Formats: sequence, C-alpha cells, structure tokens
Amino acid sequence: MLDDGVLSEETLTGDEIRERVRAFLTAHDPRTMPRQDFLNARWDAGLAWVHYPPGYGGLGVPRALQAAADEEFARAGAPDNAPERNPIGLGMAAPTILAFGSGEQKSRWLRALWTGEEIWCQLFSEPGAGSDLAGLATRAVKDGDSWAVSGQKVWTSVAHHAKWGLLLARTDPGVPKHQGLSYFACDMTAPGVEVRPLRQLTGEAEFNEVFLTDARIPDADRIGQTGEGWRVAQTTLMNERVAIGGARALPRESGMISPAVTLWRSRPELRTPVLHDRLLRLWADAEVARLAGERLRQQLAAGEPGPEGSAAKLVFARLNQEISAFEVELAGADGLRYDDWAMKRPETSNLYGRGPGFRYLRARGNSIEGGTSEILRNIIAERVLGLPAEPRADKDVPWKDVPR
Amino acid sequence: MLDDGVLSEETLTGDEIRERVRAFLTAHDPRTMPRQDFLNARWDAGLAWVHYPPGYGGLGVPRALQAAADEEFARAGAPDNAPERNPIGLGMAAPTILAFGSGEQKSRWLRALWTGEEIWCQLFSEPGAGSDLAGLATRAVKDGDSWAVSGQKVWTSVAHHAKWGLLLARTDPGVPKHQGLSYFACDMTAPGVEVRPLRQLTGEAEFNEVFLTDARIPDADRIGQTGEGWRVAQTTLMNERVAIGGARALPRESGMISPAVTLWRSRPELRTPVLHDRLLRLWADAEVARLAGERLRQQLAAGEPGPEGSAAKLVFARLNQEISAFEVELAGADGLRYDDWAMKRPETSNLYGRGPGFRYLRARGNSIEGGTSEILRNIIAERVLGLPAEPRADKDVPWKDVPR
Amino acid sequence: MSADLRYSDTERALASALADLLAAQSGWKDVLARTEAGESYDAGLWRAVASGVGCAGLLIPEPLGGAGASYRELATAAEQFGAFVAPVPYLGSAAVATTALLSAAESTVNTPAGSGASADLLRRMAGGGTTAALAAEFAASAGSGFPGSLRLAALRPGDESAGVARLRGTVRSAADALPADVLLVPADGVPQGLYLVDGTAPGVHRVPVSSLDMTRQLCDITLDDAPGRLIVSGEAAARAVEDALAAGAAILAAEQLGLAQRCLDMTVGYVKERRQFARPVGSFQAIKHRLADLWVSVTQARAVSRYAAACLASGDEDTPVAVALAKAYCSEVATHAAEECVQLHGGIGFTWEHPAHLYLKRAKAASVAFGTAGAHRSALASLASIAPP
Amino acid sequence: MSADLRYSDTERALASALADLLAAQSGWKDVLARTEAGESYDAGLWRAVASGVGCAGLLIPEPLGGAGASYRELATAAEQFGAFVAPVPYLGSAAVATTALLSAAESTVNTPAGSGASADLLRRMAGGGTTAALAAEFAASAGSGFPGSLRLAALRPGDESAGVARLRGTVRSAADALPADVLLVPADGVPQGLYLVDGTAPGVHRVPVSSLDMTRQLCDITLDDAPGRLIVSGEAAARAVEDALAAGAAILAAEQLGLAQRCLDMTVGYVKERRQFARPVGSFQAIKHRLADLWVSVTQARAVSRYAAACLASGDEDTPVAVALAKAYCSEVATHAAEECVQLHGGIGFTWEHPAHLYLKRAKAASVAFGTAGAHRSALASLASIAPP
Repeated sequence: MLDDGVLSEETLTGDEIRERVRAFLTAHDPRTMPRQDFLNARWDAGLAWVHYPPGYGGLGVPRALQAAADEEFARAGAPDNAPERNPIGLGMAAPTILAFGSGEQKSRWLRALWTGEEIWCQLFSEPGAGSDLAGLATRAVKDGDSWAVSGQKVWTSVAHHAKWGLLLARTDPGVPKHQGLSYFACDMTAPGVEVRPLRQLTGEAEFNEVFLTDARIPDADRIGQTGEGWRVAQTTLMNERVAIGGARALPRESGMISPAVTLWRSRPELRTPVLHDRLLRLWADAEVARLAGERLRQQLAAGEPGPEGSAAKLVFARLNQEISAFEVELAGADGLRYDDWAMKRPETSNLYGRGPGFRYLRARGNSIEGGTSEILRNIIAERVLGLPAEPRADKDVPWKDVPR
Repeated sequence: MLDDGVLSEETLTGDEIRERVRAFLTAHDPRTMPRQDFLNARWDAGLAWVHYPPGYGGLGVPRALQAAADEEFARAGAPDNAPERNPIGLGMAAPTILAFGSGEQKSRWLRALWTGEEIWCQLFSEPGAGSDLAGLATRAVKDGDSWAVSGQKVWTSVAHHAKWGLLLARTDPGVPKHQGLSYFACDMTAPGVEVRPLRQLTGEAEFNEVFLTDARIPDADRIGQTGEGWRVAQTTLMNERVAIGGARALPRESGMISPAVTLWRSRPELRTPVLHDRLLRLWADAEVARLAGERLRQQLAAGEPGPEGSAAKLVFARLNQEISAFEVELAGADGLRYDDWAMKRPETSNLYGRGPGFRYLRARGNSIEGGTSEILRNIIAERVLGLPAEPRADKDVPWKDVPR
Repeated sequence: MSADLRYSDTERALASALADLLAAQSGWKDVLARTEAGESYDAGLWRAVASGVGCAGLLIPEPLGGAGASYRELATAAEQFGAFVAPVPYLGSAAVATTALLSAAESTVNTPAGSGASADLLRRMAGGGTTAALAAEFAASAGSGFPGSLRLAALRPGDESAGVARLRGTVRSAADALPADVLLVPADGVPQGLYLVDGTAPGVHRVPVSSLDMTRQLCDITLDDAPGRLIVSGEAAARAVEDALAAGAAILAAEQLGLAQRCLDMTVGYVKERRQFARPVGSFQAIKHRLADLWVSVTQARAVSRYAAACLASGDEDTPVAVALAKAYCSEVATHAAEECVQLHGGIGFTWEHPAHLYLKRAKAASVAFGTAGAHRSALASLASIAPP
Repeated sequence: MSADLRYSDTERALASALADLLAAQSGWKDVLARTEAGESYDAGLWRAVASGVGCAGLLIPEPLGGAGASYRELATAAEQFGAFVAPVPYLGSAAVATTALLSAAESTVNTPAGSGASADLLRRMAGGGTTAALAAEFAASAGSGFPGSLRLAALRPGDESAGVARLRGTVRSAADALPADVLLVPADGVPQGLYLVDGTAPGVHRVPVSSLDMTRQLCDITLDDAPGRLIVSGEAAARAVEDALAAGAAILAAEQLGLAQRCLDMTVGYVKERRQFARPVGSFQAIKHRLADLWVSVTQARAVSRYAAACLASGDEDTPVAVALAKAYCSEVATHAAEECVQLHGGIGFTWEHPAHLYLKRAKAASVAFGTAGAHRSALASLASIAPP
C-alpha cells in the first residue's frame, strides 16, 4: 500500500498504541467473545489497521505502528482476521475504496472486508485484454439507477469464495480506451454472474473465469466517477504489485530459496560443484532481493514511497523461476516426478508448497499474473526512467474504432 | 560471400584444379617472378578466386574448390595476396562489384583488388547515421559527368591505406530515405577527401573519420543505378556480417577461447571451482558456435545459403565479450594491468592479440561494428521469423522532411 | 572435422513423413486427453510410426529386419517426436535399449553374427511389435558408473539348467519401461551383467509414477526374484550400458532441438496474430529481440545436435565430447524455448487447455534425463583437458 | 534486522556537497586529460575533498581530528567518487589504510587511547595532508590469508636501538600506493606484523603500472631493506589486514553502486536525445526493457551496499555476509552498467573521446579488486552453511 492514509495531527507512540490495545482487551475478552464480534469491535475501536482514518478501522497514525498493535493482540491470543483468506480485499480493494470510495461506501464495505466476513476478488483481465488492460471489452450500460454488465473476465482468484468483485468495465466505447472505463463493486452472488474454475498448468484451478451476462450493478456501487475507472484501477494495480513483490519484513531464507537450501543441506549425495555455484548465486540473489524488500518497507514506513515496488515484483518472479528450476535439477530423479496432476481448487494460493515440480510450474505464472514482467519493464522505463513512449495507434482513437 | 557467382556448365574436380595450378606454377616460377607480376598472372589464369567468373580471376567453379587451389600454391611456396591487408576489398567490395558493377568496372577494379595493389575501405556510417544507416546525410550532387560529394563518414577502417572507398551517399533528399541513395567507388586520394584517425577505447586508432569536402567522383565510378544505393549496400553488408561472424572452417579452441584456456592450463594457482564452471561453459559455447559456423560453411559450400550468418555474428560478439571478461577475472592481479595506452595505428585489426584487458575492451566493439547486435536482432526477427515491423514514422516521408 | 552437419535427402524425407503422420494421429489435444485418461503411452501411434515410417528399427541392421540406418536418421526422427511431444517409447526402445543390445551383440564375439539373445530380441524389435527398455533411472548419465540398485539373488531349483538368473531390487523413475515387453536389467553380482527380463514374468512389478513429463510417464520397477537371462557380462555389460546412456543423451538432445524449434514456431505464430495496444504483440521490439535470440540458440543447437548424431553414426573418437556438448546445450535451449513459449503466450500459455505446458514439462524433465547440462559440461573437464582446481 | 538501509539527512547532505565539488573540479574531460598527461592522481582535488567535505577523515575519531563518522558516510561518499571516476586515493587511504590503523589502535591495548604510532598517523591523515596505503595486491580479498611477499630482513647496525625493522620484497599492483606518503606493510617474519614505512625512505621503490583502470593507477612496490616501524603484530596484525580488506570491499561496492547509477543515468539521458529511424532510440522497447532491468539491478545493489555499510558501522556480526553479498552483487551490476553504457551509446561509446570507457575500465578493474564476485559468493558457502560437495 503506497498510500499511508490521512495522518492525524498528533501521532501516537508505539507504547500508546500498545496501551490502547491492552485497554481494549480488558474490555473485550477474546476467550469469551465470539470471533466475529471481537473483530468488529476491534475495527470499531480503530485498532484494525491503525494507519486508516478514524471511523474506518484506524487511528490515522503512521503505518509503522501497525506492528505494535498486531503484536499485542497476538500476545493475548486474540483471533486475527485471517488475512491470507482475503488477500485481494485487504491488499487491493481496501486502499482503492479508501482512496476513491464515497463515505457511504467506506462505511458499508470496509468493516466486513477487514474482518473477513466479505471476501473480495478482482475482475480486470479478459481473454482479449491482458497486458492491454485498458482495451477491455466488458460493457456496462446504464439502465435507470443501475448498470447492465456483460462480458468475460479471467484470472480471477478467490472468485468462488467472494462476495464482491472489483470490476473494471467499459461504459463509453465512443471515446479513447482509457477514458471510457468505469470502476464498480460487483456483487458476485447476483444473478448473471457465473464463476467457472480455470485450470492452470500445475493441474490446480487457483483461478476462475467469470462470465457476466446482463448482471445488474446498482449505480451506488460505482467507485469513483463514471469514465474515471482507469485512474481508480491504477491504485488497485499499484497495490497489487507491491503485495506480490512482497513489502513485508521477512527473515533470511524465506520463500522459494527455503526448500532449495533445505534439500541441499539434507541430501549431500545430490551436491556437485556446478550446482553449488548455482545455489550460492541464487542464495545471494535471494538475500539481496530480501534486503531490497526491507529497504522498500523502511521507505514506506518512513513515508518515502519510491518506485522500487515494481522492481520487487520483477525480481520476485525471476528468482522464483530460477530457484525452482534449480531445485528440479538438484532433485534429480525425484525432480522427474510430480506429486499429483488431479484437478484441485486450493483454498489459498501457496507458491511454495508441494514438490519441486509444482514450484517450478507455478512460478512460471509469477511473471504473468498481476502485470507481466514485460509490462512492468515498460512501466519502469516510462514512469521511472522517463523514456519516451512507443508510437501508439490506439491512444486518440475511440475504442470502438480500434482494429482488434 | 553468399553469392557463388556464375557457375560454369561443367564443373572441374579438385584434382583438375590442382593440375591447373601445377601447370601454372611450371610456367610461372614464384621464386624468380616479381610478386606483383606473379599475382597478376594468377588472376589472369582464373586461379585467384576460382568461383569468380572466367575473365574476372576465376573459373566459375564452386567455391568449395578454392581450398584446393590455395593449398597447391601454398605448397609451392608461392606468395599469396596478403588477404589480411585488404579485408574490406576482398570480403565486401569484390562481391558488390561482381553483383552490381558494369563489365568495365569489374575489369578495371577486380584485379588490383585481388592482388592487393589497391586497398578498399567502406564509407557508410556517419555520426548521425549508425544503426539508421539509410538516414545518412552525406550529399552527392550531380555536376556534369561527375558528382560533388560532401559529408562526414566514420568508423572507416584501413582508410589511411586505401585507394578506394565504397561510398553510400544521398543523391535525392526529396524521396523517402531508402530511395534517395546511390553507391559509388570513391578515390581516397582525390582532393577533398581527408582521413583522420579515430581513437577507440583500447587506446588504438584502428578506425578513421573521413571528411568529404566537395570531393569529385566521376559518374563512371557509380556502382548500380542512381537511387539504387540501398540495394547495392545490402550486398556489402550481408557479406560484412558473414565475414565478421566467421564462415571459415576453424579448428577447436580458435579465437577468443584460445588465450583463456591457455592461461587456465598454464597457471594452476589461478583456478577456482567457480572459474572452472564458467570456463567449461564458455568452452562449450565456443565449440557449439564453431560447429554452427562449420554447418553454415557446409551449407554455403553446398549452395544452400541460410540466414544463419546473422546468428553467427551475434554469437561471435557475445562470446568474445564473455570470454574476455572471464579472462580478466581469471588473470586476477595481472588482469588489473594494461599493456599500453599509447595511441597506435595498427596495420591490421587483431581482436585476440595483446593482453586480457585489451581483448576485453576491444571485444566491446564486436556488438557495435558491422551492424549492432540490436540491429541484427531486428533483422532476424523481421526477415527470418517474419515478425511485423515496428510502426515507422520515416518510411514514406521525403528524407528532407524527417525530423532529426 | 569431416562430419556432415546438414540433413541428407533421406533424412528430410523421413522427417517429413513422420511429421505428417504425427500431425494426423497425435495432435496436442489427443496427447493431452490421453494424459488425463491415464493412458500415457499411445500404442496405436507406436504401431503406426513403426510400420508406417520404420522408426522402431532405424538402428537395427537389415539382416535383423531393421532399416540399417544410423543415429543420424534416428536423431532426425527424434526431432519430430519432440516437436509433437509424442507419447511413444521410441527413446527407451529404439535408441537406448537398441543401442545396449547392439553393443552387447558386438561384444559376444563367439556368437555368430545375427544369432544369440540380443540378435533375437533386436529382430523382434525391428518392426515395433516388441519394445524394450533399460531398467535404469532416467536421470542416470553415461559416466556415472554401473547402476547398483538391482542385484543377483539366490537361484531356485531348476534355474541353473534353464539358464536363468534371479534378480532383485528396485529402480525408480525409469523411462519407457511402462509399456516395454522386455526389460534390459543391469544387475550387480557375479557375474555383473545385463539381463533380459520378460515384462510378464512373475516377480516383475511396475508401478506408474506421476511424472513431471506427462507425455513420457515413468515407472518404478521392482524385481522380486524375477527370472532373467544374461546377455552380456563384465566390462562388456558396463560398456553396453554406457553406450546406451550416451546414445540416449544424444538422441534426447535431438528431441530437445525439435521441441525448441516447435516452441519457437508456436510462439512466433502466436505473437504475429495476438494484438494488444492495437498492434500485433510480435511488433514490439523487446519481444522481437527475445525471439531473435531464441532463434539464434536453436540454430546453434541444430549444429551441435547434428554433430553428436554424426559422431555416433561414424563411431568418431570425438563422440564423448559431441554428446556432452549436445546434451548440455540442447537441454538449456529446449527449456528456455518452452519457458519463453509459456511467457510470450501470456495468460493462455499458463492454462491447462493450451499445449505450451506439455512442451514445458517435457523440456524440463528432458533437461534432467540422462544427465543435466551442468553434469555434461563437467564431463568436458577431462574430455577437453580443462583441469579442475 | 535492525539496520537502517536508507540514507540519513547527513548522508544526503554529504553526497550533495561532494557531487557539487566533483562536478566543478573533476569533470570527465579533466579526468581523461590527466590520464593522458601521466598525472593519474589529482592532488588538488584530494585536498579539496579533504578540506571542503572532510572526506579524508570520515572514519577517524573526533579526538584524532577526524569527523567521527562511520562507514555509512564513507560509503555515501564512495558512491560519488564512483559516479565521477574521481582520481583520488580515498579508497586506499580513507577506507583501507584508515581501517587497518583503527584496527591496530584497538588492538594495542597497553597504549593509552589517542597515542601510539597508529594514532599519530591517523591524526595526520584526518585532514588529508598525509595519505597512507596498504602494501597489498589490489586483487587480494579478505579471507585469502596474510600476504606473504614482503618479509623481514636482517637488521643494520643501530636499527635495534632506533626501533626500526628492515623489510624486503615486492608487491605487485597495489592501489593508491603511488601517491601515498606512508605505506602500511604487512610483512612475514618474526614478528609477523604490520609496519609503517615512510614513502620517502631509502629502499622504497614504487614503479607506476599501466593500469586497466586509468583513473586509479596501480604501482609495483619493491622494498629493498627499507626501514619500517612495527605498529601491530601477530593475530592483531592479521586482523588489521583482514578488517582493512573487508572495509575496502564494502566501500568499493558503494563506489560500484555510484558508478552503476551514473552509467544508467548517462545512458538514459543519451537514448532520450539520440534519434534514429525518426524516433528517440529510447523509445524502442528492447532498449527500454534493458534499461528497466538495469534500473532494477541498481535498486537491488543500493539495498545490499547500504546493508554492508550499516553492518560495518555497527560492528554487526553479519558483516562478513553483508560484505560478501555487496561486493559480489555490486561488482556485477557496475560492470554490466558500464558495458550497457558503451553498447547503448553505439559507436560514440566505443571512442576515446567519450567518458563511457573511463567507467568501463574502472568497473572492470573494481570487479577484480578485493576479490571477484565469484570469490565473494564462494565465501558464502561457509558463512551461510551451504556446504560444498
């Protein structure tokens, strides 16, 4: 999350935050209170995401103070909001709603989002609009107080558990592509919304296709102005990349390098000088990437957001791919086996679970999902380095007149 | 050379070629005849480049038979034509003249070119037109029976020894850039032609800048039609890349890998496992590249030219750079030293001479000279793989109207 | 160097006929459907390529009913099997087992040419009716020593007079052994040797393995006092196994070349058609440069693959270098090509319903099979006199 | 992990002041002209950075007249020296020799703080008026053992009473020793120790070496019974040399970071302006992607360089890992950045009359100095418990 929300004038200290949490826990005993009630109360007390504004689950203090609150709650054995079940809601929907939602929308959505009562998913990509997201074809046509939406979305994770989808749809095909988009919260349980599993090359179906057939969305669920969808979506995407690239503080040997070094240490008979050299390089690269993530985290915490989030996602994808490729080779005969090809719908996405073959295959997606590495390089080149854009044939042409 | 010239109906065998050479040597004793006379006579006998047409130094037989002739001459201790002194003449000028020159031009130029009496250089690149060669600005204005030429050329090797330069100049700025070029042979000793050394980062000045100030070129020295210069230049460039990429049969451990393995074998104390791994990879890559060069040579010899010449030049540049970079590291403390920074003008270009530092620095040029690696990748993508061209702003616009 | 690195007219004709057959009978949807149905090998396709194009017996001499061709032709065929990720046991049977049997037949000098157990089996394999497989880990490479996980066991009454040995032990992750009629079993003991074991004999257990390469399903083989017949022993047996693994590596390198070329072709075709930003994706320079680099790599891989096949065909003394170079280089090119194929297809290339993953899985598994690129490059240290520290 | 990886305000101010000074007094044309004139070190510039910005004594405690800053500030300054390929002996004197002397001073516990030979010398170095250099090969890295090419020689009459030792031998390719007033000489013998040798003493011979990095000219040092004064011996001497080489590697990594950033900036600036095919070269996607990748690498390099400086500054026990990571990573990024700088400038970048080569040469030489990337990664094997085969 690049936006630290509204800062209150007077900032609390970490100790004061801890004090507030302890006071809250005195009044709300997690051992006796129902989980949902406890989480609702925590949100209402501004101790959910402390950097969010008062009234929306926070206290308007710097993001860096969140750790103090979380630690106190964890120490008391309080239930958390199971953030791994709602990654898109917490990582992408919340900052977007915070930045562009109306007061009514923030009040209506943020609490159930944070507590995990309502899961969110993202309806952006389409079969014909992947890298060229702004070229998407899903149409939303105004009909009284609501919008009729038809189209096909793809690569939608957790859609089968979600109550809400962040939907980007074309509301005006008569203007250039970036200008004709609007942004909605789509009720995933509404008629006309059909979710089908999309099987990927690992054998699993982590993702879905979502077919929208004249689905109705109240205008009250539009986020931002009509035609402003592209700008709203940028907030979502930026937060997605930060989330994927990993801006959390992690210990050494986290992530993909962990199973690789574990295999190395436990199976001396697999070692060769060539593999040793490769592992040392990968270990070093992983550690450098971790330090870069830590530096990014420190900058964010200090209110100095930089463009390094895009770098983190690029490096994350490359390293996951290289390390898992190495691990298959290190495993040798075992690397030729695969645990299970059966089609499954995992509850959460786990990039590092299962065997080396799974990790290798799953990691191929890391440079595609959430913005391909190619698109990220374009973004870095143009927005960070200021290199000139390519000649564009579709920029000033009404979307409907662009050949496709 | 991708063009095997005109094949005569009846092809001679290698033994018959050898027989002809022996007969020639009986009539022309290399031990007593002046060198130039001997070479002239060899050319007149069609034993210079046997695949060239009769009357132009050849016999119109397959190029593969050249080796037989050269071997017989070498066996007899006959002087050769010192091909290393005239690389552009033999490698690029000759096939261009053969393909596009008039009968009069072939007769006038080819003999002195082959014997080395007249050295040729190439006047293509300009400070403002490197990769975009067709955008060059040197102007040639017709004035009676001759052309007045003004402009600046750069990266001209052997210009200071050359009698002739292959010149590409703009004869019509009012048409799109590729259409307004013509191709000339420029007398490098004529008034208005000034050659200045161009020092490169190795300290040496292998190349020159050539300043043309109202230099006069007779229309009789134009090669190909007026406005056809780009097409003629393609023949020159294709031959340049084949020559640079190396289509000659070479023994294992030729070229840049040779000093590296020699250093490895002679200095056991420099060896480490990491460097060992790198050297094995480089050795393997160099050997694979050699095999690819050999396959290309076999295809050319069998009259099956393929597009692999561009690949060869790309790989040649990359390998030279990687191997020499490795060698500097292998050399350790010695790699930190440099033999001599003094400005010199070497007689011939030697990529592999001197020390590791020189090889490393000189190799940086391999991906720039004779078509950058970037331009070669464009060519492969578009001409070999048939990928669509980029949008072009300068294709159908008169050259004079293109902003620069 | 005298090796001809081009394709002969015969080879071109063979490749063309095989490509036609595979395109007609084994499109990627058939291959994918078969993996889902659990019928990983396509017996009908094998019969067709054996009888229609003669692929089963390319290496087998004409007197034994084979085509009397060479590793050059087999490598050419392998390129097509790679291009179609064809689920047939050509590699295990027509390359590896055949090489082991030819090597064994050559070593049994006191047996008249064309007779003996090896020759008998080769005669049955020539038409494809019988297939054989070496009972060895697919990851094993030439130079890693005689496999030691299978051993001679105590004889049973009557074995001696029947000329039967008893074999025990387990080999994991063996390739093309699942559909094989006969197993060639390298067994430790006295004598250390290569034994023929009938796939249907009592005590032969094969368990299919869920394999990274879904189109070349591996199996674990357990022999439980299974009866075997010695075909060659001692040094000659070790040589037969070495020859077989070296040939397997070289032929697999050719398969990798064919796979890489196909991945390149598929990707080039896709990016020419796929439009984003109102342009074909293939008109973007970064994509063009990557595909140009890939084409360069494939070009290089072709040269070294041809060289390895030519060296094997002529028994050149440079064969160990050629095989190591080919397997090292082609392993990396094929994996890279398949990875680029997935990446440049974008989301669709990451789905189950697109062929890219079939190629990715075969490429990655093949890069481990018969020795990784790193292992083969390490072998060059002694072959090329580049001594370690 | 508690290390702060950002720049402090002090560090930003230091970097900015130093950049202004270097831009004003040491443009690349000045640097190039100096190399051609054979005056490889710029004494005036050194005086300016020492007095104007206090760079000479950053590590030296305030009681000894220094700035009492830390490796963090020195690393920040090093980035600027790299960005300008500045021909000043900051690395050899303010980083390496200073660290050796600080380490020695810490070990000589029976000397009151602020007294003794090390402290005296540090006091003279704090203002930049005196520079010192370690007499060691520039390619030597921490962990490669006590240098052995210089040895104690027989004493001359009167030496003993004067407290003088005699030193003999040759060290090749030493950095920043050419302009040094004092040499710190690690010498074998009894006692093995670190000795101070005055640069003007009889028997001290320094021969300039034609160096790959024209902006940091090396020299060969020959000592011919040169008089030296022991400042620390035994294990403490070995530790002083180790500390000095480790600090050298970390500070050089920061220099490499600054150099890489500058190469990236120069290249980005050039491709925005340079037009070919009626477009800025920087609008071509392949160029954009390469520069984006380079920017990513520089971003990563910054994090690891900062980490190494922070570890050194706080004496963190992770320092050996941090230094190895930083030198390994930054060596490759700097070399790659300089190579891309040459390549993407096209022909002009290959000429003598463009600054790209000054960066290329420094980057390549720095990648060998104080241990190559490969050597530092190999050191991680034991530091990170990744045991070799």
